[in-house]
Amino acid sequence: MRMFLWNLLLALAWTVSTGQFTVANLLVGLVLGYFILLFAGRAIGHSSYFSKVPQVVGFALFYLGQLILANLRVAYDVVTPTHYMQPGVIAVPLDARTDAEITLLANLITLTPGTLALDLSADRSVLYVHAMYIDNRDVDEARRQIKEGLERRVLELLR
Amino acid sequence: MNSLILKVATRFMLPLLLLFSIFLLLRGHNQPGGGFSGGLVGASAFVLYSFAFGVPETRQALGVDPRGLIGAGLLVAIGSGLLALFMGRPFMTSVWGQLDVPGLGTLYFGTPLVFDAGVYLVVIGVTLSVILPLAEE
Amino acid sequence: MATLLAILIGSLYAAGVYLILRRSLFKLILGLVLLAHGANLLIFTAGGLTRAQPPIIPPDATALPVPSADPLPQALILTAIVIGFSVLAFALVLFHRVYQTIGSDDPDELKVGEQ
Amino acid sequence: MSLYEVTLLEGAVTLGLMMAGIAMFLAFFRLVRGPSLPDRVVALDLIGIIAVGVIAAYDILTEQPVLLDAATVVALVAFLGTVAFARYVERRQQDE
Amino acid sequence: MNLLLVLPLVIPVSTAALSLLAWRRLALQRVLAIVGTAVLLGGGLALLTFVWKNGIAATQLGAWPAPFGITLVADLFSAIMVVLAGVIGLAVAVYSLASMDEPRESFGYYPLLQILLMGVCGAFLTGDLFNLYVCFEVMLMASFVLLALGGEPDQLRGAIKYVTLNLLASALFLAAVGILYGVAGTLNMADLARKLSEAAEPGTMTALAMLFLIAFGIKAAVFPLFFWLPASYHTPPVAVSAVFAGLLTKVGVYALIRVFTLIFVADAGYTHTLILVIAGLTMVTGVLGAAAQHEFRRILSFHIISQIGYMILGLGLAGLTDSPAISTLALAGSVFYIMHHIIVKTNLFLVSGVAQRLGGSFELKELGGLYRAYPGLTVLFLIPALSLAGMPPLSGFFAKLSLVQAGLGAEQYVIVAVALVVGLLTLFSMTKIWAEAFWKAAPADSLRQTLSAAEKRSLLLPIGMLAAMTVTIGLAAEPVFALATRAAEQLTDRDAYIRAVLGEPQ
Amino acid sequence: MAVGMLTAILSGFVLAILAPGLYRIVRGGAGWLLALLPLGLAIYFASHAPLIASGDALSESNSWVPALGVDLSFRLDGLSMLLSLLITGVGALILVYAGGYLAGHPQLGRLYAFLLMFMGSMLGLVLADNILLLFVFWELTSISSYLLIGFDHERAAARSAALQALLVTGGGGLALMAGLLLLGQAGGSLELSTLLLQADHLRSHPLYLPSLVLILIGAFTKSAQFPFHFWLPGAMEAPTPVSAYLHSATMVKAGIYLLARLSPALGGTDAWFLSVTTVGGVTMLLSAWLAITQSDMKRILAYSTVSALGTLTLLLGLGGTLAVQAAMAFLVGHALYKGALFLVAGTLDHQTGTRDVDRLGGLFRAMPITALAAGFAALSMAGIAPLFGFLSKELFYEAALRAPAAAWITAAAVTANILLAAAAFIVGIRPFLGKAVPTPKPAREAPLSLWMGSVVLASLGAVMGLWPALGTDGLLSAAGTAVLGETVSIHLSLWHGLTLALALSAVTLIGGVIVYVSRGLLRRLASRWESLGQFGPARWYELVLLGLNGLAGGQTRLLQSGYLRYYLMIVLVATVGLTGTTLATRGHLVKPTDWSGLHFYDVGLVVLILMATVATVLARTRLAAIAALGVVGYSVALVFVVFGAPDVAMTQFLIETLTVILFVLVFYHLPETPALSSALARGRDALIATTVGVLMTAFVLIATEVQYQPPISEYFAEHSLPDAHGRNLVNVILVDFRGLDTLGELTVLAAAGIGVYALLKLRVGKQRGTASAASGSECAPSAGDASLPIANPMPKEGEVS
Amino acid sequence: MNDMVTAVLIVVGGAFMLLAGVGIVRMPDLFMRMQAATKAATLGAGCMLMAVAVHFGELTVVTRALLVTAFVFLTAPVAAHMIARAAYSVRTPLWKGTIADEFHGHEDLARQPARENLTAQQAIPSPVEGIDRLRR
Ligand code: NA
Ligand code: NA
Repeated sequence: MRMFLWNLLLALAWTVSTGQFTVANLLVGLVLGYFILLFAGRAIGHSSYFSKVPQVVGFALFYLGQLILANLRVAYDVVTPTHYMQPGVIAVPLDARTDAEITLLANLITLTPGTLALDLSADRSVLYVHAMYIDNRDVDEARRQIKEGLERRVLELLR
Repeated sequence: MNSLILKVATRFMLPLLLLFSIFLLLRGHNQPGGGFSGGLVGASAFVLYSFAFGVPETRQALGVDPRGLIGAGLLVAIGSGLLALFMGRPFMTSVWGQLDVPGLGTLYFGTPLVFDAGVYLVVIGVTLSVILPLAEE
Repeated sequence: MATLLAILIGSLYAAGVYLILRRSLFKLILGLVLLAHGANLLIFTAGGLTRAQPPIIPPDATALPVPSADPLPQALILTAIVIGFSVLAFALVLFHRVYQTIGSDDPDELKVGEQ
Repeated sequence: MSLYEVTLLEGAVTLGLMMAGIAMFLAFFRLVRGPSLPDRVVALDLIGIIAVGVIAAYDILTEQPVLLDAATVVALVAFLGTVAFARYVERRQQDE
Repeated sequence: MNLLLVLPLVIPVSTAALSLLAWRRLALQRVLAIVGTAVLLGGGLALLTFVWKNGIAATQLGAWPAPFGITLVADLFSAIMVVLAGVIGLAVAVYSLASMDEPRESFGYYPLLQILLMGVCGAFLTGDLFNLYVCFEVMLMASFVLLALGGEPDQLRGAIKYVTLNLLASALFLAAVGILYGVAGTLNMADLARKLSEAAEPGTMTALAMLFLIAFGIKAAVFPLFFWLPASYHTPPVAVSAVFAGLLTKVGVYALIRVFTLIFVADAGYTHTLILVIAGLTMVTGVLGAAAQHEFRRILSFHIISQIGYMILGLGLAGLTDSPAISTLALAGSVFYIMHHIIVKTNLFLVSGVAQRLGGSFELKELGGLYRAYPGLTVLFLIPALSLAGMPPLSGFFAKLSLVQAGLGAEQYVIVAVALVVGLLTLFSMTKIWAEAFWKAAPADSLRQTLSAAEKRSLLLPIGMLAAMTVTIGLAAEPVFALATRAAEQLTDRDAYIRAVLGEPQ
Repeated sequence: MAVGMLTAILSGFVLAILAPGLYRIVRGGAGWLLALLPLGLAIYFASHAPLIASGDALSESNSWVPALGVDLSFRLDGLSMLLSLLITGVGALILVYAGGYLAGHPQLGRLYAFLLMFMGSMLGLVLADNILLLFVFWELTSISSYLLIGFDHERAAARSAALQALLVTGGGGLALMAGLLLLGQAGGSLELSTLLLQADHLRSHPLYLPSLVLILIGAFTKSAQFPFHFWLPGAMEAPTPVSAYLHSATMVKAGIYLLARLSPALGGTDAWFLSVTTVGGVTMLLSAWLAITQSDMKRILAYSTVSALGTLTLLLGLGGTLAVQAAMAFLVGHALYKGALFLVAGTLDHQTGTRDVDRLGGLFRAMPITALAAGFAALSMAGIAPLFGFLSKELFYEAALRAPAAAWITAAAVTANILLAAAAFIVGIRPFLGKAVPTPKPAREAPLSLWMGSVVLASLGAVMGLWPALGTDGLLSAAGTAVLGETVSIHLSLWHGLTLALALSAVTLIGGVIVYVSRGLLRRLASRWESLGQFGPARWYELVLLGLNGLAGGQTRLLQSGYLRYYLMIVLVATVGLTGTTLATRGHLVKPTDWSGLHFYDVGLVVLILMATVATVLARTRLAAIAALGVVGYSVALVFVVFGAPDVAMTQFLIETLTVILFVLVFYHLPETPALSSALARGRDALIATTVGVLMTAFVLIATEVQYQPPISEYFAEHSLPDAHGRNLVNVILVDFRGLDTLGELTVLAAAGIGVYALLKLRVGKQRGTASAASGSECAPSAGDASLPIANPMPKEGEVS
Repeated sequence: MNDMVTAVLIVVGGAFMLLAGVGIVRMPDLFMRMQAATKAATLGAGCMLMAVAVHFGELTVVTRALLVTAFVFLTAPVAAHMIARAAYSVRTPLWKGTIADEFHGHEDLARQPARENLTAQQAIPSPVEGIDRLRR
């Protein structure tokens, strides 16, 4: 089932990128995708994406907002002579479990200006994050922001 | 290395990159791309994989011996050139077959494309047989 | 235009030559890479420069729009690049092995082999 | 194109390219300056990403969508190179 | 004809590809090596006879008309060189069966040998300057690997110098090609010959010619560009040294002769005088270098250099005389000398290998007693050695004689004197090897191994064959020299070449 | 087509090849058996006597390498006849003698082979009519002489003597070759017979002098004339039969033969007279003196041989009927008695174990036959009637007395002959008279094979002296005719009345006796002058060799220094020097003009590349350099983007990244190394680098300025789509128009792939220098290990490789 | 209109890149340089790719532009993460103004599997290498 989804995705990618939206070309794409998956099958583990499409949209909007805000903040700091940041490395205990959850979370954290996923503890229970703005030196608050903000949304998106 | 994040990302990217590489190979005759860039992209896909998962796993994922790819690629390339010779034309004279696919228009299949495929294979084979042993060092 | 690139090419050659004359195998290789860049740009420039329009016949058209870049030098460079890469790969590993064997980066240590 | 009688688009693209160009030089400065190896790696990575943008902009400037593929490739390889460097940094640290 | 011209490239590269697929099947690789080289030789002979009968042959690859596609051209000179490549390839392949150690065999020795041959033959046959560069690179890359294969310290040391200097040469060559394309807008050598003959800037072209002279000069190991050769040739396994000694530098010589008889002829007074000077210096420095050596293969290596001098001596003379007869004689001398040299020099290296096998070393002081113990080997050494020194009635004598006659004919008395004296010095260092390795009593500690019957077969058979060829070329010098003369006539007749490639001018 | 003489010559070589095998079968009798060939040949030549005697000549010609003017043309006239008979006759005796002298020697078979090979070559030399053919055999005699002198090859002395002889005669040979070719050029033919017909033309030709000088050098070296004489005494390292045959009877006569042969064409000029006569005279006197100061019989004989050769040269220098007659007679006479004496010396050595005349005495009783042979030969050498030596000496004096500057020449002649007479007594008489001296081996008469040769030769000397008419006259006349080119008839007779020559003979004899008696005194005198010896030509030879080795060593240390960067430097300097000067002097330099169409991003890009390049050069750490290099590569790729080369750009980006990755993988565990070169060196290198850069810039400018023809690319634009069904011209070129380039490139890639893999995985063990590689058996252990995974593939290796 | 949007996107993109450039030069320690640089640049590149999409409008171009953007947004954070992680592991100094480092002391914990994995790789060398080690 999941494989088929993949296959379809690849086929689509193929058709759009060749720019010929015809049954024949879609078939070509399917066949190609099939072989690639066959070829790379050993490599690709199982992962679930693209369920809950609406949440994706909602989440995207939220994240975009975050992104712009954070960017402006960093930008301001970069262009103004004085440094306002209060950086630090904080440990964020994770509720996220699956590879996909953790990865997505980490990437989103990293993608947001001001936070940067450093490393994952060996038991995958803690994510170490470098944060640029630990407002009024409150580490727990920063931790909470990440968990309540990004992680919660990511999880409801993926679960 | 052993970074979960990298691993997951790689799992996701490997097929995309392979698709892209074949895409480059096939459209190379009409658009930027071709056997070289295609092969190099394909190879980089596995190089990335080796960074994320280690070399032995990569060899497994690859499934074939890189040097096998080299030899096969060479033979494909030579064969594509020899075909014309058997038909009494000079070596490497392109031989084209065209078929009209409803909706796709006329597709040209010719020895040059086969030749390019040979290039593709050799490039992948060589790049990997250079980088993988080094990554093991 | 060409003049600017001519000077650039000259500088690449100069830098490459300077590096291969250093007493370091590592720099020697860097030099070879720079020389290769110089040679590729040289072919590119000597073949004549055309801005932007690549030698590709647009999907709808049946002829190459003029002016377009000269495809031949590009093909030559592609060949040269790939050849250069394979040579470089080999040279790198060779120097690596030499380093492991004679335990030095100094080409003067290679004298032993000869005299 | 010459610098007078620029259309709005040309002007914008030129401006964008200039800013990107400056950024590239700044990144290069960091690459040369270091001090730490990761600094250089970050700089290289940055140059890669900027190159993607530059190529995109140049696409528009010259009406040459074909160059987009180059951008794609750059995006790919910049990532690859960075990962390689990161790997290098860690392994060297582990060897010591 | 299409077939004949292509075979010398296709056969080796196919063999290489198959050997790669048979990576773990050593026996199969060995068979492939023998068969491949044998077929190559056969193809070469067929090509030679074809060209002898029908004149210069050309095929337009991909059926694209010259000068747009790549043309393969075979005049007698090319054909001769291809045949020689086949001969050496076969001889060395057979020799390798017993002389090459299994680790190297299992790590791609045979496919590399084939790739080397492909590059060499390609260089001899291509009519396209950039393709010549590619063929050079094919040959070089293969030689790099063969040189370093096994990774012994001395090999690696030698390889670095070899690789670096040759890469420099390649870079220069590539640059020269690029510039030439920028100027003349073509890469086909015949087309270049035609277009440059009406060139507006002869002087500039001469400068460009110098760039080629240097690039090819490095490959040909002429003075003062030969350092890579003595630095490396004594380090790899003998079979490798032998095939290098026989073929590599000769490709450079071939390129020099081709380019300076076909393309850069406008300013012969200048260029060919230069070539003549270089020839003299090369002969002298090479032979003096040999005189200073006391190791079998090093002596031989330096002699390669001094003999390269003889080969390009003919080229130089050809450009400096007004008499067509003399210039033909000079070029014929060069061609004849190349034929003689390739066979003899390869053979001497092969002999050195056997000597090392029996005496346990290449160092002359550690060798000895071969004359008393191995009369057969003694003869097999004496023939190529005396031939190399130009002793009649062996091949080397007629090679030297023709060049000397041409030199006197062109009234270049100095270079003739140099050539004769160098000949004596060559004899001197051959007798050094003879006296030390063969006459002198064996040192007490030198270990005496004996050859198994199989080893005897695969080691001595090629040596014997090559020695026989040396004698034959000497005793039957007339037909061979006639061949060389015909080749020289074709070299001097540029229009014939151009016509063969580009067709009749419309 | 006649092949008589060709067959005669080749038969020698054929038998030479068979000889060792034959010896293995027949053993003892081999010498006798082999001697049949020269005997037969002698008869064959003699059979043409009538023809020759009639002043005619026998010629045959077959083509060999006409393209180079080398033809198998032979000519048998009086002179060749005379020498052919000598060569074959003495040859036969020597083969027999050798069988006895070296009986049981393991390499006797090879000795036979070399002797026969020499005989063939020598016959060819004297019969050849084509000068290049003559040269061919000339060189072959040198080689066979080399192999024969070094026969006792495990003795260093023998080896170096052989080398000395080879280098001296070989060097002369090269001069001869040049001289002959010049002569041929002057005369427009390579056939002696033709050349001799145009004497006047040749003598007046501008090439006459150079060719004469070169030819004389050849002749003098071969015939051991001063200052090249020193190799001959050294050659006495050879076994005695060899010395008797090559270095007395035949080979050393080759030079004389050449002089005689060419004298009609080259002789008769002042240049000829002065050079030949002087050299001959000096050689004659000097070596006659040296002869009597020796105590080793072979050395005495050697020096006296040199002296005799000097005499012959002198006579040929004088020219004229009488001199030539004398020369011919002397040539024969000397061959007979000197050959005999050499054989005697060998016999004594063989039977008594010493050749030192001071340790021999009273052997007559023990070895009467040998004694008689020796006596006759010695008396003939001393020129005592009625032996043949007497006749030749008489003729010599006659010629001397009639020569220009007669006084000088006669004086010299007499002095030399006095000394030689003494030498003859020392060698041929003294060992047998007086009371017996104990010798290392108790003396016993030699076997037949050892005395036959000397007896035959000695008695021939007597017979020919007593009855010259028996054939000697005819033979000598024919020879003289051949040399002079006009018919002469020689009538030797013991008595022509009380002539001045007779008186001189008497003087010679008396003088000889006196010198013989006072030889002890003379020798002591000589020993005082010995120090002079180290300024002699032999010393020059050593110095030349030393100088050569020094020069060779120095040059090699200088050029082939082993320093890679000096190699690179020399190559680069040569490049810039050669190309730059040519461009500057002959080409036209383009001024940088074309700044048109610049865009800010072009400039920015170029500046970035330049900065990155500088950063690469100056980087302190490896990784900084690598990163900077990456920037260079990326921005170069951007240049390709800017100028419409997306394919190149893409490939460049990919390759660049892989390159960076390679660098990283290779260098990540290599420690940093300090900069080693001095500031001065850096400055020098920077200079070289700059010049190279300037040169390249100049070339690019030229390439962009000059454009003879429109590039061939239009063709691709036209045919790509219709004929190659491709829109991307670059790709179409790569896979179709110029597919072979790509194929070649693939093989390069393949080779590189194998290479890297092998370099990383294969390490053959290192035994004793580079030896291991050459022999599988030697590196068997490592072979076993390294190839283990291949020999029997293991799963692990399956993945690894 | 179309051009307008394109222009804006390009300029914004350029601005982001410039920001990144300044950031990487100005920020006091590596981590903050990354914070300032990579992300801004990624956004900038994204904008410019969008500009391409808007400008050309053709589906093939648009889709490819989108794909590239997606690709960049996927890879950039991973790359950043890799560098940061590596940098921290080699103890790249933090800015003096850094107020907390909860990772300090836990790196080994995080790194452990890597170690194992590494040694595991070295434990099974190819036979050939095995010999080499013996020989060295
Ligand atoms: Na962030
Ligand atoms: Na290159």
